[in-house]
Amino acid sequence: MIIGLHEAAFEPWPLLAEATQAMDTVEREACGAADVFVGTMRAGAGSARVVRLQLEHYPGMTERMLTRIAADTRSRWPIRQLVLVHRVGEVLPGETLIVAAAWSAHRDAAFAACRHLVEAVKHQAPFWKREFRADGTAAWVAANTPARI
Amino acid sequence: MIIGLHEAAFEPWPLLAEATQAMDTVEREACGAADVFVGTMRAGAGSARVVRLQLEHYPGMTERMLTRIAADTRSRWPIRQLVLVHRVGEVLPGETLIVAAAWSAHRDAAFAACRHLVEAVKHQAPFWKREFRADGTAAWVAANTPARI
Amino acid sequence: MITVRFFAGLREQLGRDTLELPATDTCVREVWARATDGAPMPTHLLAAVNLEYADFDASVADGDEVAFFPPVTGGAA
Amino acid sequence: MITVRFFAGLREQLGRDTLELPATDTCVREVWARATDGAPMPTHLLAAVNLEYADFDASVADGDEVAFFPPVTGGAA
Repeated sequence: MIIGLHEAAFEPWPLLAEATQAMDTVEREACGAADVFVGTMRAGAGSARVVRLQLEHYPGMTERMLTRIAADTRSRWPIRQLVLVHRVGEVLPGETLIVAAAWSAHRDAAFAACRHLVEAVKHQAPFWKREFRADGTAAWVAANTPARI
Repeated sequence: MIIGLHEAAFEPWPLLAEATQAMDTVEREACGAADVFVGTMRAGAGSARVVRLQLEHYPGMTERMLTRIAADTRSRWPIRQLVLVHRVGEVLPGETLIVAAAWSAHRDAAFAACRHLVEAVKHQAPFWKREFRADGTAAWVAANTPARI
Repeated sequence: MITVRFFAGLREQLGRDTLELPATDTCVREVWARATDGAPMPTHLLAAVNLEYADFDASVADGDEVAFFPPVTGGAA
Repeated sequence: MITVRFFAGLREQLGRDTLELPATDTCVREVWARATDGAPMPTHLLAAVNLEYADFDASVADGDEVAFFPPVTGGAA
């Protein structure tokens, strides 16, 4: 299980290769499916183009919530391996914000567990995004939906 | 767009890195989400343990169907990049059978498109699996569900 | 000529891979009957004409390739 | 002592990051009132006690850390 925060830009694919290699042969051959989600920073266009994001979080609570979300996911689906990594700090367009992945015997569990990881982080983990725009303005991103706790 | 058949074992992650790098900066920064599915060969256990798979296909029709499935997926969701690669030939436990991936502005489209790729290949593309078991027997895999054409 | 192809378990059951039939304007069902000496069609049999899925009533002409195969089983677990 | 923390837009609005209140047995709502000099609670305000989400009626004691923050906005688009 790979859970954590990255303070610098990182590539998702080597992390996923690492998670695959971390399984022993029996575990790996018991898996028939992995679903992986990679969220990246969108830039937008024009004067509202976002040139930079600041990703604030609540150190201590964040790690606790990511660990709980992973454990909850494992209790709901038969998961053999799991990745849940989130970026913090200053982020540039195209950089990875989140990697969530679940390995399972069958595709239904892998898809459902991966989707659950992504939604749970979005609604429960204490991260806040502040956008810095091309026109020099900055604003905290408004939540699309009230947090589900 | 990366669509194709692999006759030898391959790793999914470098292929996904390649697909990401193949997008220009504007495309990449327009994407906020990628969903990736990796299907691998399960071995099972005991005398029914599968030691090898033979993946037969219908050359010509297979490529045509994969291309059509990709085009259909792009017509249904706003997809910026897509990967659809399937293994053929002799496959060993743990090896990659299929990689399906979709990049989009938002996560709903990426998840839905990726799932569609996986289901469409399973139900429409002319592949057939034959299992060779530890006890020396071999059998063609029965379809779980009638093909949806 | 009409080319007829069989795949996977069906190829093994029939003990044949490819065969050619003299050209006549016909349909998929009739091609099956001629290619298998009148064997009954298996449940869930699938057919393709020129690399496209086809109904058993689809017409077949000179130069066409007709394939018969069992339900497909590719993709993931 | 009770440690009070504010995050993100809320930290900026209030112009404060962390403060300490004298220990008394109290609740989250009362901690907010004391830490903000009676400012009204924003809509959708969230609170945590000792790194766990908490109701505004949750009790708070000496040594606790109480955090207030707006709805979270991490993850993907």
